[in-house]
Order: sequence, then C-alpha cells, then structure tokens
Amino acid sequence: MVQQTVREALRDAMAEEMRADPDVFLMGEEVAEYQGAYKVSQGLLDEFGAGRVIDTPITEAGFAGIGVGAAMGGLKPIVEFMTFNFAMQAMDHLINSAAKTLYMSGGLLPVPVVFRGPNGAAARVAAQHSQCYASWFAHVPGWRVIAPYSAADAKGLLKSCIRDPNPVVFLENELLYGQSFEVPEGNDHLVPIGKAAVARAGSDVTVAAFSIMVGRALEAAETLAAEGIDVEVIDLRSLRPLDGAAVLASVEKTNRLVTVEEGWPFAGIGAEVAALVMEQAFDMLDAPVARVSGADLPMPYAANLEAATLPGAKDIADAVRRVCYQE
Amino acid sequence: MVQQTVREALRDAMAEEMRADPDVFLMGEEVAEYQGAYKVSQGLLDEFGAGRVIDTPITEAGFAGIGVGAAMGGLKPIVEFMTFNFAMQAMDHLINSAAKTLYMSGGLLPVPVVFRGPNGAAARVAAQHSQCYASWFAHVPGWRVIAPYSAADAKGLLKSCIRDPNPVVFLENELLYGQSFEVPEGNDHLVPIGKAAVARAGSDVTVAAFSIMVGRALEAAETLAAEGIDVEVIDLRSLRPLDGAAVLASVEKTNRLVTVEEGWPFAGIGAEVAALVMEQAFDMLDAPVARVSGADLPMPYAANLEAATLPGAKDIADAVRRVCYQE
Amino acid sequence: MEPETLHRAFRDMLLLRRFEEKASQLYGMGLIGGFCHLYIGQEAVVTGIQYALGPGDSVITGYRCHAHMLIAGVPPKEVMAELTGRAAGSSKGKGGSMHLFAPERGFYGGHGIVGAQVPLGVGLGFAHKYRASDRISVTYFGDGAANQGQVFEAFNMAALWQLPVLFVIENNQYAMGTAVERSAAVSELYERGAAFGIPGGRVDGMDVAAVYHATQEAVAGLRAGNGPLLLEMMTYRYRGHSMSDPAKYRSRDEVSKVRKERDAIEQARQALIDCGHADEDAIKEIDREIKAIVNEAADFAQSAPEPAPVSLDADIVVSA
Amino acid sequence: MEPETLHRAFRDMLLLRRFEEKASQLYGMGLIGGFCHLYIGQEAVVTGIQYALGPGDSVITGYRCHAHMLIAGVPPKEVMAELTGRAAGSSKGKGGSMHLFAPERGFYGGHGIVGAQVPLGVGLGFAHKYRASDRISVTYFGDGAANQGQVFEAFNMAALWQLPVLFVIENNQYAMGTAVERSAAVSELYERGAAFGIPGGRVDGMDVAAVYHATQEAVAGLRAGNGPLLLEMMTYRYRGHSMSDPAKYRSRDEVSKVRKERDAIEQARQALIDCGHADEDAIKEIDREIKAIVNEAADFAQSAPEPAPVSLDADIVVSA
Ligand SMILES: Cc1ncc(C[n+]2csc(CCOP(=O)(O)OP(=O)(O)O)c2C)c(N)n1
Ligand SMILES: Cc1ncc(C[n+]2csc(CCOP(=O)(O)OP(=O)(O)O)c2C)c(N)n1
Ligand SMILES: [Mg+2]
Ligand SMILES: [Mg+2]
Repeated sequence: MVQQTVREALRDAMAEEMRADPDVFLMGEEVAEYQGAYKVSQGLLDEFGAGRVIDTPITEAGFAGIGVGAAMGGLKPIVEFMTFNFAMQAMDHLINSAAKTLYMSGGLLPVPVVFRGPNGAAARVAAQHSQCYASWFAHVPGWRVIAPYSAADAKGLLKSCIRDPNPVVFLENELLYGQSFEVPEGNDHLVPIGKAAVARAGSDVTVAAFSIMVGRALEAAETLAAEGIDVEVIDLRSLRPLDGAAVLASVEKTNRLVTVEEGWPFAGIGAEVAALVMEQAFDMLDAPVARVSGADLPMPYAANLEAATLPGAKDIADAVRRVCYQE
Repeated sequence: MVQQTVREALRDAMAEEMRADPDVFLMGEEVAEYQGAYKVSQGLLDEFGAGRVIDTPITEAGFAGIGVGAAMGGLKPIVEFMTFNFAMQAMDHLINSAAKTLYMSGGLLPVPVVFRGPNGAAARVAAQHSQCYASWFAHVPGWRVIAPYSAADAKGLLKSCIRDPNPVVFLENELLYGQSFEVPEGNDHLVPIGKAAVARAGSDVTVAAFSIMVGRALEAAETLAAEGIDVEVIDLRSLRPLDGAAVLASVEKTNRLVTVEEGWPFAGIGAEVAALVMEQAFDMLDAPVARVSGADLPMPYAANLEAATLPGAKDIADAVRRVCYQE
Repeated sequence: MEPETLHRAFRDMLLLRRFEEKASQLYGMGLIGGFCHLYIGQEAVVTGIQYALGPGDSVITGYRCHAHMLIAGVPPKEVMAELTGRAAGSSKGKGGSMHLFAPERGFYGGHGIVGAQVPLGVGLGFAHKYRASDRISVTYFGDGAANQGQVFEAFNMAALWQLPVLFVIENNQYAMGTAVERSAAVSELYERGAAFGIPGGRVDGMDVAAVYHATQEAVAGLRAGNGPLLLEMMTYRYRGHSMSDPAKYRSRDEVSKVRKERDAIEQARQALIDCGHADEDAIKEIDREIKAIVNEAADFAQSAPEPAPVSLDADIVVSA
Repeated sequence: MEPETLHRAFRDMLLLRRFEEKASQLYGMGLIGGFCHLYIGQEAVVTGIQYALGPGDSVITGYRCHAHMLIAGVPPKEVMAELTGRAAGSSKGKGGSMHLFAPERGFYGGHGIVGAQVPLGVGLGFAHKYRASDRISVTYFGDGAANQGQVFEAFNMAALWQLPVLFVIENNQYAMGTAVERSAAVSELYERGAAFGIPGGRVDGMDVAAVYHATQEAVAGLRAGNGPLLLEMMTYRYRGHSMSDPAKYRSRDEVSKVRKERDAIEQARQALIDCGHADEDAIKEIDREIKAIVNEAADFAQSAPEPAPVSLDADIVVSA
C-alpha cells in the first residue's frame, strides 16, 4: 500500500492505461499545458505528448461529440469535463450519441468513451457550479455511472472503466482530490464495475452513500458508535449498474436503512434505493428508509447557507437515530 | 362543456392567453407557417402575426436561451420544443439559466418562460426520439414541471403556467394530441399548479400516474373492477411541486399503492413517490409500493419490442393484483 | 466521368430511388413505422461522393440515411428489413429508418438529432489522424443542421487540429417546412467555415459527375493533410420531409421544375444515351434488374420474422 | 473625448481597479470564497461602453462581472457585500462573485456558464424590438466564449430577426490558461459574425476614448434598426483567470509590458494632465476619494450580517 491522494490516484490510473494501450488518450479544457484545472492530469502532457493529451476550446458539445466519434472510430478517449456542470451543454451527446448507440445499432457500434470530472458542490461556487448529476446519469440505461470515494476505488474503478467497452460517466469530487488514502501498489489494481463495498461493517443500521458522502457517513458512524449504535456503511461506488444485492444483504442484517447523497432529494439515488429496498425487502424493514440529501434548492453562495444546504455527519447521525427510534 | 382534443385545448390555451396579454408570444421550430410540427399552433400565426408567432432555425440551445433572455427582459415567452428530446441540446439554459436565476439573484430576476412540447415515446420513433424527461426535470428545484393527461387539464394548466411568474416545463404527449375529452367552456378555465386530481375514485388500491399513463391506469381500473378490485386513480398532473398530500390521502384510504410512468424506472417519478410514501406513511402500507415503468433500455424500433418496452393496462393490472396479493 | 462510371452511377442512383419508392409503399401499407425520410431527388450526392472514397474512409450522416447505407454496399434486404423492424435488419430491428449503421463498410450512421453527427464525424476524422493513416471522414449534414452551434464548434476544432474531415452540406433547400432563406441569415452556407479558415465550395448536387470530381479533388487535399474542407451540394428533395409531411410550403411547380430540368438520374440517363454507352433497351433492362432487387428486398422485409422477445435485453451494454 | 468625460472615466476606472484590488485582499483573508474573477486591466471596456448607453438599454455578461455592476451604478457596498456573502449583498448573499444582477439598472448578470449569456443577451434585444423601443442589448463575452456553438446560433437569429444587439468580445487574450491562438483556428474574432451578415470591428480596448467612440457609433446604428453588430475589444487581464490561478502560462514580461505601455488608467491619467484638465494633486485627490469608498465598502462587507437561515428557502420560486 502507498499513501496517495485521489488526485494522484486518478492521474496514475490514466497514465497506466495510456502506457498499456496506445488507443487511450485524454482530451478536455486545460488538461495539457495547464496540467488540468484541478491538476488531475499533472505530468501527462510531458509523458504522452500533445497528440495524446489534448487541450480543447471551451466547446463541450463539440468535444464531447468528437470524443464519442473517436470512440466509434475505435479509439478509447477519456474526455475530461472541467466540471460536470459544463457537461450539460453536451448532454445530448452523452445520452443520445454515447449511451444509446450500441442498442440502436443492434450491437454493431460500441462507444468506449470515459467522461470524467468533478461532480457536485465544491466550496462556495454557487448554483450553476454545484449540481450533482448522479441521479440524472444513473436514470439512463446504456452505460456505466461511477462515483468513487476513496483513492483506491478512484484508481481501480477508473482503470476498469477505461478498459470497459461501454461509455462511462465517472463522477469525481473536487473536495476529495486532495484527500489521502491507502492505495494498493502496482499497475494491476482493478476494482470491478457494479460492485458496492462495505466501508465499515456494522450490525444495527445500514447507511448507503457514495462519493464524498461516504466520508460523512463514516464520521457519523464514529459518533454513533459511542452511543452504542453500530452502523454499517455501504459505499455504492457504482450507480449504474447499482449493486442492489449488496444493499439488500446489509439490510437483511440490520433491518434499517439510511441513504445519503449531496444532490437534490426528488427522484435522487436515495429515492431509487428506498424504492428498491421496499420492493424487495419490505418485510425486513423495521423502520421506513430515511433519505438524507442536499436541500431542495439551487446552491446558495453564502457560507452559512451553503453549509445548511449540504448534508453533514450530524444530519446522517440524526437520520440514523430516527430509523433506530432513538431520538 | 365542449368536446375537444388535447391539441385543440393547448392551442386555445395559448390563443386565450395571447389575447389577454400582449407580452405572451410563441417561438419554436415550425410553429408559425407550418402551424406546428404536430399542428398544435394551428391558426396562431394568422391571428397574432409573425411578430408573436415565430419560426426559429433548428438551434435549440440558442432559441431556448433567447426565450429565457426575453423572459428576463419582462416578456412571457412560450418556447415550443418540437419534442423534448431536442431540449437536451438546450439543457443548460433550462436548468442553469431558467431554473436557478431567481435564487442566484436573491429574487431580483424572475424568468417567466414556458417550455412546452411532446415528451416521451410517440409511435416507432426509436431511442433518440422517445425519452421521458419527467424525472430529470422534476429532480431540479426552481421551476414548475407539469404533465397533464386530459384536454381539460392541458388547457387549464397551460393557462396557469403562462400566467405563472416562474419558469415552467410543460410535458405533453404526442399520442394524446388527437384524443378528445370534455373541456369547460370559456376563457376562464384554470387548473392550479401543484394539485393532483382523483381521476377515478376507489377504495382498494391507489394507482398514481401522469400523462398518457393515466389513460392506461383507467383502463386497468375497468378490468380490475370486474374482478372486484376497486382502484383509485390519482392523476399527478404536477410533478414539481408534487402533490404528495393527495397521494398520502388516497393511500390512507387504500393502504396500497402502484406508481405508473412510461419512463425508465431508475430514480424515476415512481421511485420518488414510493420513497415519499414510505417516509410519511410506512405504517399505512399493507404491501410494498409497486412501480410500473418503461423497461430499462433505450427504446427499440421494432413494433413488438417497442410494445414490450412500454407499460400497458395489463402491466398495471398485474401490479395492482400483486399489491393486493391476488396473483 | 468515364462512361463506365456514369453507367454505374446511373444504376446506383436508380437503386436508391426505387428503393425509396418501395419504402414509401411499405410505409403506406403500415409495414414501416415512425419517421421515414426519403432521399428521392438527392441521389447524385451520395453517389458522386462515395465513388471518390476508398476502403477505410468513414462516412456519417443524419436520419436521412437509407441511401448512404445502400451506396456503402449494404444489401438492400438488410436495409429494408431494418425499416420494417425485423431481426434480419441491419440494426436487428432496433434502430429503424433513422438508425442504420455499417461500420465494417465505413458507415457510422444514421443519427436522429439534427447536427449531432457533425462532431461525431470530426471524431472519426480525429481517429484517422491519431492513427497517422491517410483515411478521411465524410460528414454529411443538412441546410437546417448547418445552423447548429455544435457544427461551428466542430469546424473550429477540425481546423485547429487540421483533421481530415470533408464536411458536406446536403442543401436540399428546406429543413422540414423552413426554406433555407428563412433559417439562415446568409444563404451561402459554403462560406460558414471561413471564420475558421476552412475553404468552402458550392457544387451542383444534381450532377453526379460534378459531385464526383469536386469530391475527388477535395479528397486528394484531405489525404495530403491539408486540413478540413466544406462542400455545399445544391440539391433538392422531391418528397416531403418525412412520410408524414404533405409539403404544402412549396408549390407543385417548384418541385416539377426541378424534376424536369435537373433530375440527376434523368441527366445521367441522357448522358449515357448521348455518348452512345447505352440505348433505351439497356436502360430498361437496368430498371428491370433494379426493380427485381428492390422487390426482393421488400418481400424479404415483409416476411422476415420480428426480433425475438429475448433480444429486448441484448446490446444495452457490451458485456465485458 | 471631452475632458469632463475623460475625467469621469479616469475616476470610474480607478474605482473598478481599486475595488478589485480590495476584493483580492478580502479573498486572501478568506472573506470571499469560491471563484473570484478580477477585471483588473480591462477597465476601459465597460467604462467606454457604458458611457455610450442610455436608460433602458440592457447589459449582460459572464462571471467576470464586478465592474459591470459598478459601472451600472450599483453602490460598491452592495457588490462587495455580495462577494462576502452577506444579506446586504446585491443577491442577498445567494449569488456571490459570479452572479451579480441589477435589472433595475439594466444589468442582467453575472452568468457562470461560458457563452450562455450570449443567447440570453439576444433575448433581451428581442424584448426591446418586440416592444418597438429603440433600446439595445449589450452582450459581453470572452475570447474563449467566442468558440461556443450557441454564440453562432445567437448570431444567426439576431441577424435573421435584425435585433438590436451589440455583441462585445472582451478579448483579453486568454481563456483561463489558453491563449487565443490555441483555442481559435482563426484569431480575428470580429469576423465571426460575417457568415451571418453581422459587421464586425476591432477596437483598442485599453483606450477608453476609442471604446467610447466605437460604441457610440455602433449604438446609433443599432437604435436606427440596422441590426446586430460585433465589436472585438482588444484588452488584457493583469491577474490570473480567477484568484486561484497563478497564471504560469505567460511571462511576467508580457504582463508588465502591457501594464507599462497600454494601461487604460495610466493613459487616461496622462491625457488628463496633458490637456491641463487635472494636475498631480487632483489625481491624488481622486485616488484618495476612491480608496475611501472602497475601504468603506470593504468594512461594510465584512461587518454586514450573513443571510438569516430562514432565507434559505426564499426565492426558490416566486409565489404567484
Ligand atoms: C436537435 C433537433 N431538433 C429538431 C429535430 C427535428 N427535425 C428532424 S429533421 C429536421 C429538419 C432538418 O433539416 P435539414 O438539416 O435541412 O436536413 P434535411 O431533412 O433537409 O435532410 C428537424 C427540424 C431534430 N431531429 N433534432
Ligand atoms: C461551459 C463552460 N465551460 C467551462 C467553464 C469553466 N471556465 C470558466 S471561465 C473559463 C474561461 C473563459 O475565458 P474567456 O471566455 O476568454 O473569458 P475571460 O475569463 O477571459 O474573461 C472557463 C473555461 C465554464 N464556466 N462554462
Ligand atoms: Mg434540408
Ligand atoms: Mg479571455
């Protein structure tokens, strides 16, 4: 194991896959000479040259489409969105050109492209720069939607996604880029797409989270442990396909579930997990599933309002107490 | 009451509001000289002239943005998307420019624009032309999302939406355009935003649907009545704000719920309704909420595959029997 | 154009037309559903262009794509069976009229969203350059599509990176019911690349030889690495935008004038006869052959089985 | 430019600069968060343009918008309090640096998505024409934004409908770390409207008088109903793209050369002295005044209370 930031883990994942496969390349705004707006592509231009690490103009619809076209032509593009907020300009290519083409072509035309970049809120960047697209993307069939928390998962999943023959949306989190984790050494660390992980084993209640909220859930679990509530934290990691079996297995044990996401509640990932568990494990539930989410409003700028909008460990702990009837 | 098609009802709603308020105008592809790709704007060019019924080039991002800008400038634009599939090219303006601006401006800048057009599947138009955007739009705060079924609701809600000071997404259904309903006579038929309707009263089980699926649910209810199951059909109509109270009131009576939508299941409207009911009425439920939805795949073209993808009265009836434990 | 090539072009263009006429019939019989955009009138464009291409070149277009499939060499049966939504269709019945693909023959679809194929086509050109091959990408779009913002974004990147992309505007004068002057502030669409340094030219798209020669020249420059190029093909569609469009936005006279004076197939026929390469009998024989092919395709497409229900869940993703 | 106007311009430009310098300090102290894009270096552009406008004209721009607010006449306190996220801020603390608005003064924001303000600005122009007023819309965007597809879509519709829109490219040579030659296949951005019949011109954006006169002329044509126009203002930003950008993609020399040779404020100062309208003392007095205003704004912005927690749920929608 080595200690690495999520930023380094993502960079290494790309570098390793680019070394292994000449068809893999990276394009996006400021990915080359600037080394990435958030420095995720540090060093890649030097190592791979301007033919494989490519700065684009600020034209998301255009370069997302070019990425998809290059994938149709047999390459394996990694397309970085400076943040996924800007991917909204390219939404049609993500959904209609990338996710639907394999099916529309009866299997003739695979689209092995990875779209990656930061998703959700950073710090104080307000409404247009803070949206979480997890539930939008996961709503749509035809591709993989990934949202890792730890550096090890970021690396292992990104490598799996680059190798995967399908289009992928890979949702990172800017606030996690600088956070350090243990990462397995070497080039062959792969994490399978579609499998959740038990981030903390526990017996009293299940908390299902993804991305940065896994950290908040782990924090809450520590607090709750002191109160005698033993929380199992499931890191969903893959949102499509979602590892429903892992959630159900945990709920079978704990009989209680809290979902956590930073995005909006309405038809969010939490809604899906709650509906799924109700459908498949209604009789196991000792309490209604509780959803913790970002507040149902555009992200405000003011520090205090922003803090009130985003869910924290305290909100999670409160929800856990609620489903444990310990308020 | 007069007998009217949904197409006529929508046209009348626009014409009446345009007569009443000179700031209301219509823009979109083929809305003027062609009278609408689906003839919804029949006669409007003649009555209101080319200054208020405006054909645009095929540039959704551009004209959606122009519509939003005109609304910022104090007009009340109705922007028609030939279908909402093409609104994906304009998604950034719908979300970032329309839905978020009032909040970002601390209330200074309202955006009274209505985006309308057909949503979801028509007949045999395949994957890129058949997406249901209901859950995507309803996921996002800052606006109204409406999806009527009957001509009376189409008219009354569209009129309310044009008068509403907020941005609106108004989801129509191409297959309903030609369907006839009773519509109250006169210019003053308004239906309030945010209120569901009981499309059929019943006591055994609640079916919550919207748009074309209300018709399918009513069909299923007829079949089930013959079997002695008395179904209450709730027409959600407004998806944001969603009338959770109406669903809960019905479930309080029936203790059983089936949700129906033609879109994809994952994080759909059904997931939201199921999660909501679980949170707020867990103890009332005698069975897990069942979701009926479109299949989780891009829409296929072949007639038999398309039919297998979309939910029908039979699927709804099956789900009702399941939640009534009558299989 | 060599008489042999012209002969081949006449035959191919006739196939495209008869195929579409048959599709129109099947549509009328309810055997084809949804949108169905016929290529009738525009045959010279794909034909002249395809003849100037070689193996490994890639082609992409919008939803008006039957002809692009046929000229790429896909058997008419497979195309027609896709239109009727059968398992033997080129997309196994899942794509329909707008979503035809034959990547092994260099044809990348068949895309339903106006303008979206343009960045995709630039991506195909990117892949050629990335591989240091001399292959090129032909990216077709309509006069209406030419207003799409992503087209300009794609122009800019194609020019910045000097990609081997031949942009082809099939200017058939209308985008649905909108005449080009009503959708474009300036109607000289071939000049739209100028802001990015992309040279453009206008070609008589009803003259297969003119199309062929202009494309040959363009392709030579592209293979030499001279960067992207834009050709505006002046053409015309005789039918409505799709099968459901009565096309009331133009006069019958306008249509019949083009048909009479500029029809590509008629011009080719006349030229063949004039140069003595074929006589009326030979022409009739070709027509008979083509009709037989098209009828066979239609019979096949009507009798071929629908996709098996289990295929519903296939090809949503590639199982790794 | 009349000496009085130049005097006013000097004062206004100095306010814009000192305001930004103060914002930079507050950012360094952690009082301003998120992104913060300073306007330092570009002051002549908004100043010269604003002077050529009248009441009822509308203005819109991107996220680099502090100066646009100030020059529209919004009290510096309200702008600075928005930057610090306080209830007294122009957006009640909800928008922050990128989302400033003053519609009652004709300023429509303050938009965070590159290029998105361009169709919005055309919409504002549409509203003017719809109302048959002679008011115009000034739509600012950057050299990077000039590549955005929606800009071309907006050009086309503005030209088709002959809308009173003045498109202003603030070409400060860089889009984040990308020099204009690396993002635009052709760097003459003022020619980008040509494909739609929109005349364009280049203006020295470091010379407030040049900006003013070019805009005056443009506005006269716009008010007369001559249709849209495009001006490319050649300017420069001295600081990084935002507060977090160390701007290593250019040399110190490049920056200091512009500062030394083309600085708008220094040019105005020199001209005021040269024409005898002001002496060094008068200049110093102005600077003192401006500093006081800016300090007061900063004090206010630091001490003003945060938004009340209950305001979180206000203004999500207008309650009808
Ligand atoms: C983004 C988008 N908007 C609208 C449509 C509906 N639509 C399909 S084809 C078409 C007209 C396109 O005209 P043109 O580009 O000239 O091509 P042609 O049909 O003449 O070949 C329209 C408006 C669409 N498919 N995609
Ligand atoms: C659609 C979109 N893509 C990317 C960004 C991130 N971004 C913000 S500003 C900027 C550079 C814009 O440069 P330019 O248009 O020249 O304006 P300037 O910042 O120089 O004033 C970028 C890439 C964004 N906000 N929106
Ligand atoms: Mg056309
Ligand atoms: Mg710039």
